[in-house]
Amino acid sequence: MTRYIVRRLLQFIPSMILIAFVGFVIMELPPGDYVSNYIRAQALAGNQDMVAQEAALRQQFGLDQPFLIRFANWTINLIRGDFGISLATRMPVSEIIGSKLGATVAVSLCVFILSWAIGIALGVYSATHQYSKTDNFLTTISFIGLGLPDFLIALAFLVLAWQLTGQVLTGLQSPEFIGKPFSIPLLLDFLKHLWIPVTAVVVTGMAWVMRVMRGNLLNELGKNYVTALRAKGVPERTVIWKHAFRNALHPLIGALSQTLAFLVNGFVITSVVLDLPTIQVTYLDATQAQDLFLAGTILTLIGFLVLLGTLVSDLLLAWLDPRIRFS
Amino acid sequence: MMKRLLLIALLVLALSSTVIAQQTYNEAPALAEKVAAGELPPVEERLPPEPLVIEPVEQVGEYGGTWRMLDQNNELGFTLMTTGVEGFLKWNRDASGFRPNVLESWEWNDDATEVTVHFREGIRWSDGEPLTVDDYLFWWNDMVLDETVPLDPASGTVVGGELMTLEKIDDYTLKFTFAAPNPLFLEAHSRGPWNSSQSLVPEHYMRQFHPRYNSEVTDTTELMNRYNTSTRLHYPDMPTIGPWMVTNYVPDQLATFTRNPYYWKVDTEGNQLPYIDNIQVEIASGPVPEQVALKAIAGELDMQVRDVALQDVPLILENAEAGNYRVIMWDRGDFAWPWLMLMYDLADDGLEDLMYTQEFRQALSVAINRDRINEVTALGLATPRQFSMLPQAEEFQSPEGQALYEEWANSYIEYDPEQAASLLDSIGVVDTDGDGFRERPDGTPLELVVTTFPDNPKVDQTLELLQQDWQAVGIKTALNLMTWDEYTTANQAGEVQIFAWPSAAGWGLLSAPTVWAPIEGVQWSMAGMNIGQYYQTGGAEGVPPREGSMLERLQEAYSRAVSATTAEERNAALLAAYRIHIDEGPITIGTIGQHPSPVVVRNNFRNVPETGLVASWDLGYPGTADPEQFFFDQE
Amino acid sequence: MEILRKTGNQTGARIARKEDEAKVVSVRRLMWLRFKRNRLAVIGGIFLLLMYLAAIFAGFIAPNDPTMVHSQYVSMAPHGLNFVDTDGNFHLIPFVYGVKSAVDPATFRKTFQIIPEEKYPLQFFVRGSEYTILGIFRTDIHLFGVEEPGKLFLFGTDTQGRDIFSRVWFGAQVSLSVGLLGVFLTLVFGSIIGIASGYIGGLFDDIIQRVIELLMSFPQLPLWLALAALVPDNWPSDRIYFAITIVLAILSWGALARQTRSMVYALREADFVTAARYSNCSDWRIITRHLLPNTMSHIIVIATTAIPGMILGETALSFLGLGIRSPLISWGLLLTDAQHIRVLVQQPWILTPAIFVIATIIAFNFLGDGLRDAADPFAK
Amino acid sequence: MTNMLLQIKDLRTHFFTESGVVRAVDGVSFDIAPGKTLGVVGESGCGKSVTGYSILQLINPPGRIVGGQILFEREKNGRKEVVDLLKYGARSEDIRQIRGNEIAMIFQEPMTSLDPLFTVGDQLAEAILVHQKVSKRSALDRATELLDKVRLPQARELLNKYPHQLSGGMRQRVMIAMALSGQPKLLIADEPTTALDVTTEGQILDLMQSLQEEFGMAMLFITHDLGVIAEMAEEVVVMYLGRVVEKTDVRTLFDAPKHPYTRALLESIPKVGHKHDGPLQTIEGMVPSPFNIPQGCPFHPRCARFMPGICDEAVPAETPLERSHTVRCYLYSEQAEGDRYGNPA
Repeated sequence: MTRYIVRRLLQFIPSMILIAFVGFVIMELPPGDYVSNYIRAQALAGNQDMVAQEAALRQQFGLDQPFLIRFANWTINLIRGDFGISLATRMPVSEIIGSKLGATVAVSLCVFILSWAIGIALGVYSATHQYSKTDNFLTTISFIGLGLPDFLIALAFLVLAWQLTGQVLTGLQSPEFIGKPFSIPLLLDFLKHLWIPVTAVVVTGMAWVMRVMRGNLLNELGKNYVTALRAKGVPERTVIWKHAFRNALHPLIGALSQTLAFLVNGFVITSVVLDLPTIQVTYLDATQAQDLFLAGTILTLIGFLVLLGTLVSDLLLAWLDPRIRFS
Repeated sequence: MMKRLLLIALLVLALSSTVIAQQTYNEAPALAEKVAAGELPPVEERLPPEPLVIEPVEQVGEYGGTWRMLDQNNELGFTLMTTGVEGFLKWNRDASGFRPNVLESWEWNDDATEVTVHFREGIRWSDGEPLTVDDYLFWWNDMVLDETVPLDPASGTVVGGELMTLEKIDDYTLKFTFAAPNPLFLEAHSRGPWNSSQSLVPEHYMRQFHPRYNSEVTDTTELMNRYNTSTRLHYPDMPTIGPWMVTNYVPDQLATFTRNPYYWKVDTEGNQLPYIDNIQVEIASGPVPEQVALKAIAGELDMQVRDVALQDVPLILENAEAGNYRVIMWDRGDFAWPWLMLMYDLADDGLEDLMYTQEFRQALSVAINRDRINEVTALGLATPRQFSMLPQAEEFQSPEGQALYEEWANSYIEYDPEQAASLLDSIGVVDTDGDGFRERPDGTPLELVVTTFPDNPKVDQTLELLQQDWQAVGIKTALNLMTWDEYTTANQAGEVQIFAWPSAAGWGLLSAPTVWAPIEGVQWSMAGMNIGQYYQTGGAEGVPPREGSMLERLQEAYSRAVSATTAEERNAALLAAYRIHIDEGPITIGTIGQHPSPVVVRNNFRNVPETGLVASWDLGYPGTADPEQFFFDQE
Repeated sequence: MEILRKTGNQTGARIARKEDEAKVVSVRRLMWLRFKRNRLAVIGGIFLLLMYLAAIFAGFIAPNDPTMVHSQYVSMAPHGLNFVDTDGNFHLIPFVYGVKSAVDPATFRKTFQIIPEEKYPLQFFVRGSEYTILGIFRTDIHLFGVEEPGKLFLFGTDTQGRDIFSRVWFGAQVSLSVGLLGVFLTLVFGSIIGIASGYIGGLFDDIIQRVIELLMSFPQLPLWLALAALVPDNWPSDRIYFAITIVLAILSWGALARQTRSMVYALREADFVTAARYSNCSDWRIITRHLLPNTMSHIIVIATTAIPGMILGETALSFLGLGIRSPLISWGLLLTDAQHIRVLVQQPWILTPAIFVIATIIAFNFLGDGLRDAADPFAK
Repeated sequence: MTNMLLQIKDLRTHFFTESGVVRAVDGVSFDIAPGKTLGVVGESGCGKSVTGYSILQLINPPGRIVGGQILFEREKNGRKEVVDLLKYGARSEDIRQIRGNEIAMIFQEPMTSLDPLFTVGDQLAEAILVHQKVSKRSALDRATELLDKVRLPQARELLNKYPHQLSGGMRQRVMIAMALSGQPKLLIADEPTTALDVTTEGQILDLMQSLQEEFGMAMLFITHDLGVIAEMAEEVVVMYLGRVVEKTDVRTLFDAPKHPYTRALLESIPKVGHKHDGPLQTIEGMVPSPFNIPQGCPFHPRCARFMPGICDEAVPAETPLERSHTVRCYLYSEQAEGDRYGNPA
């Protein structure tokens, strides 16, 4: 087993280099680079001296080197654990990603746990009460949830919260708490901000989980073994949760590979709209500003998480399903 | 006798009061506590012997409060405009001219090739170290002149192709020598948060990052990060001479500032400035104006100068009472947003001919429905106007200057498609093949391509309207977007016909004169980079303007204006130059300008002047409005 | 009876199956019957049909030119049809009032006031701005409108004074077809590659599988963003449109290719393919004549369920300013205004296009659900 | 009738689909004596399986038992009592305790009747543990015994195997073992051998017979295969479109079938040892749509002895012939039962 995991992990390396390469190429393709964008902004603001610094700046960032050399240098440093610097803030990429990871994971985890927990619970309920009024209601809700872009919900919540409380709940913390050590008021303040993005994304995420859960569970509940279990006198609760539910988990676990990546890069637009200090926004800004190393690292990280997610979901499926384990 | 006695008595009284004022200064309670605790020297020792006295806008303020504002990104540009505009000189609050700042006084020689400047004695960095000319010399000698440091000489320091030379007279006296007259050097070197504001770096601090002084340092990255305006505020340990200093910086989220205990300015009652204790800057990501609007209406901003969208003004004003703030309409100080730069060095000769034809340019200008652009893109709050300098500029302050300004700003802006059509007819630009669009005089098709940078929605909207307007008079018009690099290359290759420069501002000779005369080979040079390059290099590079053309005369007029050593001479030369724009106009086309720039100010946030010009960062607002004397009226 | 299968009772299913065999009906007809029984799917289908028709005839339905700027009527609230005038008189033919605009001097907000004396009755088949249908027929007849200088803005105007109602229908042209075209590209790519990969097998199959794996290990949205950022700003709008469509399609063909491949694997051993091979059919013929039709129903289901993702993708990209750009109109572009707080607070009617986006997505989901159920035997 | 283990009276199970009501079981009555085997035979879709499922109330929506009684004689606290199983809710604790304990059931498709995620041992033990308060360990011991009983070799190892590792026959044996775990009074076998090959089928049938003797349980054997009926059953019920058309002992069924449908069924099977001239006989026509059951005798459109004006008017009543032999056909009685749905006229 360990050998299998190690082998799979080793297989990641070429894939990740390839992902990083493609990521770099994509950022390399548009005309201009970070420096020309930066210079333009400076010129438009009137900083004429900065315009004269263009070549010097490019040299400072190593952008004057050919693409392949730049990529090779970056890859070698990456393997050494040095992700390079962000061109925009001149800070080490690792530091930036590190500083974002906490908030990102906090939001994503809440979103993930809630949307899966609620989605699964409602999906199971819906499937076990098929065609009931509640089922119809939940089905309708889930369809609407699937159709609503989460950023619209987030915006609506934001404005609603302002109209009701007079507070603007952008970001994840009130400014007075940013960068402060942990305390109870800080946690409360955090939670006060957290609900908007979490609810907005959960509404749509949950809908998907619920649809999948309901569909699969219905499918499973129609299978012979369920009738056989009932005929055996197994209590309904056990039939559903121990047997049918576990069988119905397959596609959800299969989706884990994307889910892990979603944790760091889902709900981009919601993050932008709500100004969340998450890695999503960093990635978007970095892509648009052609902040090469920052965007490249995040893309590679996401690719890694997708690969990792695939591995995890494969392992989980094998653990769950003897048919896979023994084949 | 009585009279004389009275006079003496008054004199004594006046003297003694100044003496008292000089000796006792007040300071913020927080600082007083530190002094009492022995953590800080007393305020008299921290202030220069003769601190700069700042006249409050409304009244003498009180200490305290945290100023909450929003900045657009990690470069903290808005913040630097608030805390970091401390150059040699400073613009007057209404931008009418300059006043002493770090420099207490200066003397020019007669032909304006030498200036001796006197630093204000006793200014200290925020860590208590004294500011001397050595700090400035460090920048010049160890950064600009050091080959290992990737830094080019600032504008104004190279005259006639030669670097200026510096001579240290004493710790507070410095002599600049130029190869040719450079009468506006000090002013030009005092614009915005850059120039001398940027050049005055704390040598004692910077040395540790310089390879020459610290053998452990191998490259200049750290040094440059502390020098560059866009990263300077990321370092709380870096001393400053500004009113506030960074205390904390959390990327993408927050920067906090606290008062500089060694700030070297006082109010008229001897209170050490600044009044406000702290500044709290939230760093936005994504669409900043939205966050500004939201925070503003929720009353969570104390004073926000930039990124208040004009379109949001109704929303912000309607919530002013509930949010307990007011909106002061400053001026963006733009002459056009966007500005239509006609290019006169084109690969397409036929089109170049047309560009040089005044009737063609007039037709283009009068075909534009500026009122509609104003309604749609600026709530009707901007001013439809021709390309012309701003009315606040010094040269317009005389009666003849004002008259000229009025004439210039209003020339060829009346929307008149019929006149445009007849102008075009008169020069043979007519529709010969009946496709609804006019052809060139030689019968070949005419299509104008208007280029601009991406991601400026207001410009895009304007250009779509412009396209409709021009097509309506039969000029086929296409819109095009280019990145900075593409634009630069295309401009030099003569492939940009008309460029729509986003919000443009300029200020006579001081700020971007190349917008009114093609004198520099830069991207924002009117008429095209090559023509500007030709002038800048003295004919060595670039393309000359057509002989005897208005462009050539503009270049000549500019030469006269820069070499003028007195203000009268200079203003007269400028007005003469502008006259060319009227007589031969329009040479470069304006749309709508002077957009109001809403400033959201909390009701108890006082001493904010009623005017300010925020478009060009050269003007340094709100730093120019002396934010150190802003205060919270605690009631 | 088919419903029984869905309910899954084994007995019921068995009854149903025997029934199916007993009735001599084609599989296609059976699917249709089964689909017809899903009321939501039928409603969704009809709704979408209407939307697509409306998109095709956008010029006819829209009373105004969608790009026409009415600078006097910037950000005007919906200005509806009236049956009863200010004096309480009833009019059989609805009419709109003339409107004059002013600026509130205190807040600079545009205010609009109806002019009771000016009434413009609704007219049908009126002449207005010129438009083409499907780029072929050029005409200036509009379904309805009012006489100049009256203005009919059913959904109000946007921040630039353009008629939102008209823009919705023109936006539908882009948004709805992006989904369709994107899915079409996905299908063409995915099914051809999938079928070829499954049918040819060997090294070719291996390489394709690795490529797909790599493609699928890219996160969707970041890659969309990155690719969309690649589309040059100065491209003409039709090219941008195709570029965005390709960007949307580029990531989704992998999954489809995999699914078709595995189906082809199963079918490859099926008797009729073997038979075809023995009768010396060319590979191409086997693929197009035998494999493709047999995987078709499955492919259609996948396609239908993929369309809403594409439409949302277009919306997201345009919302971020990376998608469709003016002067093209798309729903995503119309929604970019939605990120303005002022719109949410003061001009909510500008959000009307969101309703169409949501309704369309829901309709597609309904339809996809129904199709999936109908094509059940292939869905496993 | 005295001392019957199970009496089904006028059972009606309908499916309420969007396109109409399917009367899958419509007024079925029959009895099973303790220790005896009753075979239920009929074409697919005749409602025989639904009858079996209805006994344990394993009908899922949109199906519902709408009427009738299922009287079951059970021993409670040492006293015999007769209960109506339909009085218990489908999810009630009472019916749960009967399922798998007093009445067990095995199914047509052994391949899918086991949860693929659990080992054979787990699933067997589960069956034991839901009814008996024993430790998991002793449940597993008991499971081993049961596997021995169904003649599965190496029972210990088998406990750790997953269903997908077993053949169809082995799985059906596991299912039987599971059914036996509660020593049921009645085993409902729903086409238990249909999915198996002929050799395995024979083995399983043998096994079931010997186990029936050993455990002394009654069996409700549902099948479409008259050959199997001949081998297994003592009494036989023939169903067509949700109704019992003929009810008799197995001997009479083969020797003297009365109902035209029964006869047709018998003619459609090849008989071993008999020589056939010409093709096998098939029943003409198709089973009508369950949504559209013909008026009168439901079989009349396919009946070789269709009497117009009689057979298509009303449902014939159940007519007792000799001994326990009953039939629903106008050939034997003119008595009608009611309208075409069997409601009293």
